Amino acid sequence: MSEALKRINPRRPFQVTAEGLKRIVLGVAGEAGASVHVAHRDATPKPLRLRGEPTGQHLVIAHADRGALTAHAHEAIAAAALLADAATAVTVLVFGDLSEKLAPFGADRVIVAAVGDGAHFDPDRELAVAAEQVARLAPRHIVMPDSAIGDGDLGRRLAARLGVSVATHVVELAPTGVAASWRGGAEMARRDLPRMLLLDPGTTDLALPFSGAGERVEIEVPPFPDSRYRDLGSPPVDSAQLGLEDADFIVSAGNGVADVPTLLALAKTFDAAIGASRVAVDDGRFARHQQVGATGKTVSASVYMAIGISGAVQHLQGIRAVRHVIAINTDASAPIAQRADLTIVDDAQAVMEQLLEATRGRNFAPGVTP
Amino acid sequence: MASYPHLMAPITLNKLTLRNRVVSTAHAEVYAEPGGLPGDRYIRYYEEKAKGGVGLAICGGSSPVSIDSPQGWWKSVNLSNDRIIDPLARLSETMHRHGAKIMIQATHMGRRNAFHGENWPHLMTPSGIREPVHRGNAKIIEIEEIKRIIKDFGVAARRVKAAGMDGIEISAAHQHLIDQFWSPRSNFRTDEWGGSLENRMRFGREVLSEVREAVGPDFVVGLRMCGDEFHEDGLDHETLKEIAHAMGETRLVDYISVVGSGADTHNTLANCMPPMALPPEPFVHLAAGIKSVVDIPVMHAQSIRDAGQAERLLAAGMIDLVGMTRAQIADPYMVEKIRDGREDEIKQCVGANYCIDRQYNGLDVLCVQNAATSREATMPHIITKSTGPRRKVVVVGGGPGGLEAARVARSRGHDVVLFERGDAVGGQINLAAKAPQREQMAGIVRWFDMETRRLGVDRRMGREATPEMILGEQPDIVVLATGGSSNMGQVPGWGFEEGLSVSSWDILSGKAEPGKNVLVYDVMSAHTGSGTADFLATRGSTVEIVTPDVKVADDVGGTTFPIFYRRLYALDVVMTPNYWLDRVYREGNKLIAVIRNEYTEGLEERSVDQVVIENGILPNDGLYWDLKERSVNFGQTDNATLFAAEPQPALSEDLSGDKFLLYRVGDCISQHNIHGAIYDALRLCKDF
Amino acid sequence: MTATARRIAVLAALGRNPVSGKARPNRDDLLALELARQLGGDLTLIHAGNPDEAALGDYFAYGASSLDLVPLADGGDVASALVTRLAGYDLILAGSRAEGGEGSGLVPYLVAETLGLPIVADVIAITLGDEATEVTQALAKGQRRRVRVTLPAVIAVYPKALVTPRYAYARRLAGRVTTYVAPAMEPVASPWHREAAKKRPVKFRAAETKSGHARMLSAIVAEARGGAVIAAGTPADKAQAILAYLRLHKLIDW
Amino acid sequence: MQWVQIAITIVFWVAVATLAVGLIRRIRLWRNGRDAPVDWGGLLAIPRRYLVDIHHVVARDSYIANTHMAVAGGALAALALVAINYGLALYQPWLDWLTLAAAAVMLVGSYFIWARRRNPPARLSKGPWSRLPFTLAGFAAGVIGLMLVTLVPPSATTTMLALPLLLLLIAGSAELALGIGAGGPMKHAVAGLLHLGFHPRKQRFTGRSVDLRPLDLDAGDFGVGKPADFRWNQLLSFDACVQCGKCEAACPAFAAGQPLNPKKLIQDLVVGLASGSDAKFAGSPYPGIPIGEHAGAPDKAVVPFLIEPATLWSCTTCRACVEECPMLIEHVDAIIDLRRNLTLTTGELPGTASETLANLRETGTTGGHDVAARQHWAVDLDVKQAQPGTLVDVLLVVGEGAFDTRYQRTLRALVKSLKAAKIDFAVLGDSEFDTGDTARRLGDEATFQMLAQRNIANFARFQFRRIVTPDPHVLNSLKNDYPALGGHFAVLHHSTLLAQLAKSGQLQLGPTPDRRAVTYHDPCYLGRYNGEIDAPRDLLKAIGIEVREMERSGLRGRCCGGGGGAPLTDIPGRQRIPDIRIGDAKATGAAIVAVGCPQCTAMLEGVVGERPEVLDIAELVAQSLPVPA
Repeated sequence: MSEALKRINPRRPFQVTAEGLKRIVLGVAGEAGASVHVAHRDATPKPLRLRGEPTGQHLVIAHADRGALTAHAHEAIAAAALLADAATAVTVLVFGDLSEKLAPFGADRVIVAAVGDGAHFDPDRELAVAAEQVARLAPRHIVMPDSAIGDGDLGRRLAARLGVSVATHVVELAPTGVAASWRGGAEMARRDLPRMLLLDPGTTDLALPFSGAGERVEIEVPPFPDSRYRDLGSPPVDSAQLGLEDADFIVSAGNGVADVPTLLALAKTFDAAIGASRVAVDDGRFARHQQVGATGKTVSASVYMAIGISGAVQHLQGIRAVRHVIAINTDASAPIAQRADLTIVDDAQAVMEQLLEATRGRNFAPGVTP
Repeated sequence: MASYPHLMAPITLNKLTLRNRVVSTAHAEVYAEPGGLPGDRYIRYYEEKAKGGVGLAICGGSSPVSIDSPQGWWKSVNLSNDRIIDPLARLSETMHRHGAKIMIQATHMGRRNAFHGENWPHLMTPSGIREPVHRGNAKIIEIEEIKRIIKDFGVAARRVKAAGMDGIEISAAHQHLIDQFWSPRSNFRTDEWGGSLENRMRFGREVLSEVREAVGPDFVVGLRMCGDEFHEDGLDHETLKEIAHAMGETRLVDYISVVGSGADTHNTLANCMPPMALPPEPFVHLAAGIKSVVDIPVMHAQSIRDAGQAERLLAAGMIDLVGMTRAQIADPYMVEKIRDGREDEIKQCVGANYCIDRQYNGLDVLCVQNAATSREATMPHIITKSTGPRRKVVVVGGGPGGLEAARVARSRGHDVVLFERGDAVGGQINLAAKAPQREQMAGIVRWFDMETRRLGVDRRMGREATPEMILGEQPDIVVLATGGSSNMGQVPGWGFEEGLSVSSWDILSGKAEPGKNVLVYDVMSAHTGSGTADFLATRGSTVEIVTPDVKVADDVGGTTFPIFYRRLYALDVVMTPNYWLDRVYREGNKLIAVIRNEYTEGLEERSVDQVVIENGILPNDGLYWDLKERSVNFGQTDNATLFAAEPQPALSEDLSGDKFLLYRVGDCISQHNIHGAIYDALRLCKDF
Repeated sequence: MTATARRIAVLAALGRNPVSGKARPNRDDLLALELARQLGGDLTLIHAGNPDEAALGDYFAYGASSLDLVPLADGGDVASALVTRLAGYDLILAGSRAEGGEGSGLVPYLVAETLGLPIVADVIAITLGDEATEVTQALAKGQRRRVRVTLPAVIAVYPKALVTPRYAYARRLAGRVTTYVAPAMEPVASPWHREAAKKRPVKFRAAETKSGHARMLSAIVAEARGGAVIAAGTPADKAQAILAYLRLHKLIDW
Repeated sequence: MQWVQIAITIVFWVAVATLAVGLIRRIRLWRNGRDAPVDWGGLLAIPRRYLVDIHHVVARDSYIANTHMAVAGGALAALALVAINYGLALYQPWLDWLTLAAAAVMLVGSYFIWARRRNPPARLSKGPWSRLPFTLAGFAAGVIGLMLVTLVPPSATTTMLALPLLLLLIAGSAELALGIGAGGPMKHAVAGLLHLGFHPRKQRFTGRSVDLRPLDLDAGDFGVGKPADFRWNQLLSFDACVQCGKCEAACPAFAAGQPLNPKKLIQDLVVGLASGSDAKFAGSPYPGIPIGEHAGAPDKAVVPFLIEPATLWSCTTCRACVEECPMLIEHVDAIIDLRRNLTLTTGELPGTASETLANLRETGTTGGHDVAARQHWAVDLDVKQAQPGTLVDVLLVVGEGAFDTRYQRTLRALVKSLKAAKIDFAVLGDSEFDTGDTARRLGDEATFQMLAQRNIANFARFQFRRIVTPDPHVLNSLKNDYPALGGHFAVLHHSTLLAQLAKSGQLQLGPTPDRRAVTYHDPCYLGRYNGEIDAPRDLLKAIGIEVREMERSGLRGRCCGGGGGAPLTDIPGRQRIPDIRIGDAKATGAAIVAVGCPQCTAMLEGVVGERPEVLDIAELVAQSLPVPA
């Protein structure tokens, strides 16, 4: 009897038009095409901002950390790109190794000054390079992130060396001028665009409708003769003492972590601060101040290892600024996997134990200089 | 103890000082009595928030100022008549007694309405364009009508002031008449009321002038407006900033309340009261954008549910007032608990949108997790200790009904034992939370879990309760809340016994692995069926969802079904309504599902790898039948007293020795929903 | 250590309490003062500004025994004024930022540049040696770095330096002000216009070009990065995959 | 036996001479101290102070009161009789009989002292104090024996007994006569009596005296840095200490294992006065600080040579030690004097104390708050703000608790009751500044005086009849500390006012709807400092609550740990003081601890784990107001 019934594939056959649209032709029968998942986002590449040969440029200077610039530095590039007209190029001078692409942030030329480890303190050498590039490129504006360390320091050195007009702690900028926060935030002071701008974090939206050209040049940097500074290295700090907001490496536990001691051991191995999802806090496994998310703490670590955390939207909001999210979860379709840069699908306990095993002897020992 | 200096700081609007920054923003309550008058229920609903510490409540979402903007559909407050003054005055007096301020929203809905019912008016809109969501067929508004409606606003404002209220909020959000004039989507006029932005703003500006004229300089006048309609042909953020700036410059308004998203399509409407699928405070950037161009305070609601979150937004200077409306529907005592450092005791809104989904069906607003909300006359938000004998209460089942029963009975001062066979409480909610973007359903459990632990309920987890175990506790009262199990045996042709089909629970619980090609048959058309289809498709299955209902997810409300649809369409799930599943049989390594058209009785087949069926649940009532005969009351709940919210007569029986009372709540009687189970438990146990 | 022989100058600005607005010693400069006090040596506190500010006296309570004052009109060039008085010091300390005025944090750099001295900023601890000083710098994420810098040098102290300024009223009564008459300087017109900070700053962004639907999605859809997913293999393999990822991105160095 | 009588006369005069020499030496030491007015009339008051004021304290322990009465009374009587009969060489047998009776009483007393010291409580010092029952008994036995020898007809036996009896008498007399000069235990008798005469707080014999002496800062008075900086009569008072350890037993910091023992502190100051080390101290050490590592001299800094700073910063200034001291020594004054010097000359304060003092200087609030935020709790209550030129009955000074959301609940409750009683009251709103009490207790007299002067000037702008405050620290500051700076106000604690209103019927109260058991914790600054222990209890009674008293209550209540800036200095101990207090509360079985102080509220609510609910009396009262129809 079943032979008499229509057996139907409910997906109708379609053709794909030249514009990439799905076209269903009524009256045409046949097998359905492969099911197409509609892409959520427009994937077409963005147009270049720069039109033709540039007549001038803005210079952005920043330090790279482990191959990448901070979001703060990205903002400085985006700001320079937004300030620039179609004939002004954005050149970025990067100290340290750089493995990320800066074109999406609006960089047209990237000069990578290989000074070795970007964390090495040798300001005279960097200042010499920066001053030389300024002399060579004659930028209209120099834009730098006014970060608490590194870029803010170099920026002030450069400003003092060049003797140019400068605005630091810039909180608002536009082609018409800048505003800086004065008197500890009680006042806003405005002026026209100075030659040099040191930007506070959060001044510039990174979503750009255009892209930079992103050409890359490496330059050699000679050592600076008789530097007055000597970097003696970084004594290790006990990250367990750090607040979550300050931590660079966070191991965070969710519902899927039953074995808290193993998690703590793992955190110690990576010298990581400990975070937790709301569920893990609610049932008393972790303290309220360890909660990460919209209702807890907002973190900006380099690494966030989310163990047994499914990743509710509230939680994801707390880790927006994290650079590398590594998820360990039994469910590959948990929302955290959408956000994570690396998702391990497995039982959290088993992976934690194996990680501990693989890192045995690597325990972090405060007091030893690496 | 965390502190919330910004959240708890007073603010002054015009001459009105609010005690804190927490606002209950205007929403349609659907509580007004015939004629659009606030009655006892309405006033008590707001009074509870006032007692709970809210700074400002704005009542009467979409209260019409004119007779031709019908209010019946939402049972909203009718400002078009002087009869409103006395009941509103009672409301004002009540709110002020508890230190809260009270305003009301006033509007003309224009095309955003249904013409049928009440006086069968011909709806009006600037250019006669039909509104899709409400099927609002409308005529082109004439200049005489424009002028009359402007006057109506003024008269209504006078009524509001006469009632002793603290202010009036004019709605230009959600595509009401003012923003129907603003929006190029609905205003194609070429006269002085259309065309340029200046002309399109004319109507709103004149309304504000008229209202200000009516109420004088010291009365608070607010404006609620959209921050971005998200329509290609609608108002975008930049234009709305221009409008906000212009409205601010009129010096006629004392604050602006910003709402993200248009509301005249099903898809955009779903954003307005962001359901749990959306991230927290998704549209606060729009409010912050508006704030950057005005110098009056800016209010913003939309998924601000937590004190820490609210404090962060205020501290960042993005907004000046936080609407935490659903948050206070879930817990009207939220502000007090924040103030007292009892944040963990707050019953937090999870964004299930039971409230608003009911409203869009023309039903009164109820909270999925708080059965006392809007039933303040009979149901307590704060459970007081019993003055009667201290009793031993045994509750079986740790789902929402059992948890509420345990919580309430314990709060009454009784010794409560809660049996739960699983390792965690939550019952069916735990399964509901498995569906993609439904994770926050678990938040409902979270509160009950913490409360029952905090209150000291003796929780026995991980063992199925037997009659012997229950009686071994020597209970005075036994409350069964054992829930139910998938109802798969109803149609033998589904082949459940033979393993030809699996239940939605099997999929969500992980008991059954998702198949490659899956037919989901959803009899109920509620959240579970679509959630299961989403769950499967997310895991890579090719899914068709079949339902005998008129549309997929037909029993899911207006702000939730679009969320399912966004995902189901994006995941290429085929929706096939109007078909019954007759039987399933095996053919080779495939399963063949035979479906039958509701209207033609025509049969079709689908060749798939897995058939998943959602057919609701059957009660787990084994324990009930075991205990019924032994109980003093033979397991009977007296409905007359239950419905009247009075104590069960059997509570006055002698319960010494082995004698006990037996009651049931929730799905173990017949399938209800979360609210139903909680309501059952509250109304029964509040008098223990 | 011959620290006692060192001449140390601390640059002191006038600060204000951020809540009450009351004038007080600049909090960051107090940290510099306390660090300097702990070093011992010959300590001079130098302030360029209005000599009539009573709150300057609180610097004495915080342990300065004397204050050299370089009179300067409001809005004058602080760095140039200070430089006139700063010759011959082994160590010049200052706070990171003044809380009372512009607070650009540039002054120590300008001083160092003008005097041709090295400068280290973000310093939380100092050890003095004969020819050089060793300082500990605060880096981001709670990290630390030790740097050796030749003397004389300028040091800008980090706002979270690990010292507590100590206020002792008796010392306030004992302090004395020396006014130094600086060479007259041409007043410079400031390019800045000051206003009370009422609104949060507006973000610099490109004109919106996204479609309405895209704007909606960007508000309501969580960011998807689509990183690698590893489902196959033993837990041990997966642990190695994590370590490999960390190594690749230089997040661990082992 | 003539020669025995003559020998007794010789012994007597030698002893008197020894005593005189010793006393002069001791007076020299006391005179190292700073000047203080010498109130010779005080000497006349000694008997009354001894018999009334001291007895009032000592009588709490009837055993020791009776014993001391027997020993000291017997000894004084015997000595007086000996002085008359033998000193003046009258040799009247009937006086011998009386002497014998007095000595017998003393001997019996000595026996009971010995009995008590067989198993001494930890608080008692050992060392020389342990020999005292024997030397005193020896003295008494010697007197008895010698009296008998003189009274019975002389015989060979009496002659043989006379010599050893005389030696006993000499030994006993030596204890009495050498005590003051050599710093032996009997020093207390002479110094104690003189201390009663020259007590630094003579007002305490006529009423309460808890005000602190303002320092003349402009004159360079920065408290006490070295023993010689104490006033001479303070130094004298330290010598009066009998090392009974009642203070130690009462001290909350000692109980919590913080490095403070008031007895040791007084003894250390004695050591400093007399130039020595604490090695011979025979009582309990400061918890965690070993004995024998500290020494002092009159002109050597007390801190850190004699006393560690942590000892001074452990004190909560609760005055439990002072309340318990049978010798009426003022431990807290000594601590404050020492703190003043540390704070004013070095600024070295532990914990967050420095930050708090900076906040006070810069914002006028301990928490660094915007003063305008102080009235935020009241915006929805329709509370009047004081206006210059408009008279109000009550000026409500709310204190620092107004910035704490928890405590605002108390304030709201209080306002509710005041309104129900139709009291005409107003708050200061954004012109209220901290009284400076915390600064003063932390030794920052400069900040205190600055704030006090500002407040006195501010109060002068308004017209009011009385000040009411729910904060006992505010109460104490305004009532007791401000008068010396020219601020004279009628100040009431809220419980006092509410109790008056309830009694007069102006405040109608129903029975409390909350039937749980209640205990009441006396805030130190309300009870011990200001004697108000009845009003809170009367109020609770008025709403139908029968207070379950804790082991220590009323004037002897145990501190919550919140006074004197102790939560700021936060000296670590074995446990926390509030935990001990909550332990007391739990022992009563109460489900609610009623309090009347924002500090107590915060400290007791800070106890983690299961504990009774902490509610201010104002909250309990407000719950009992009749519900308006």
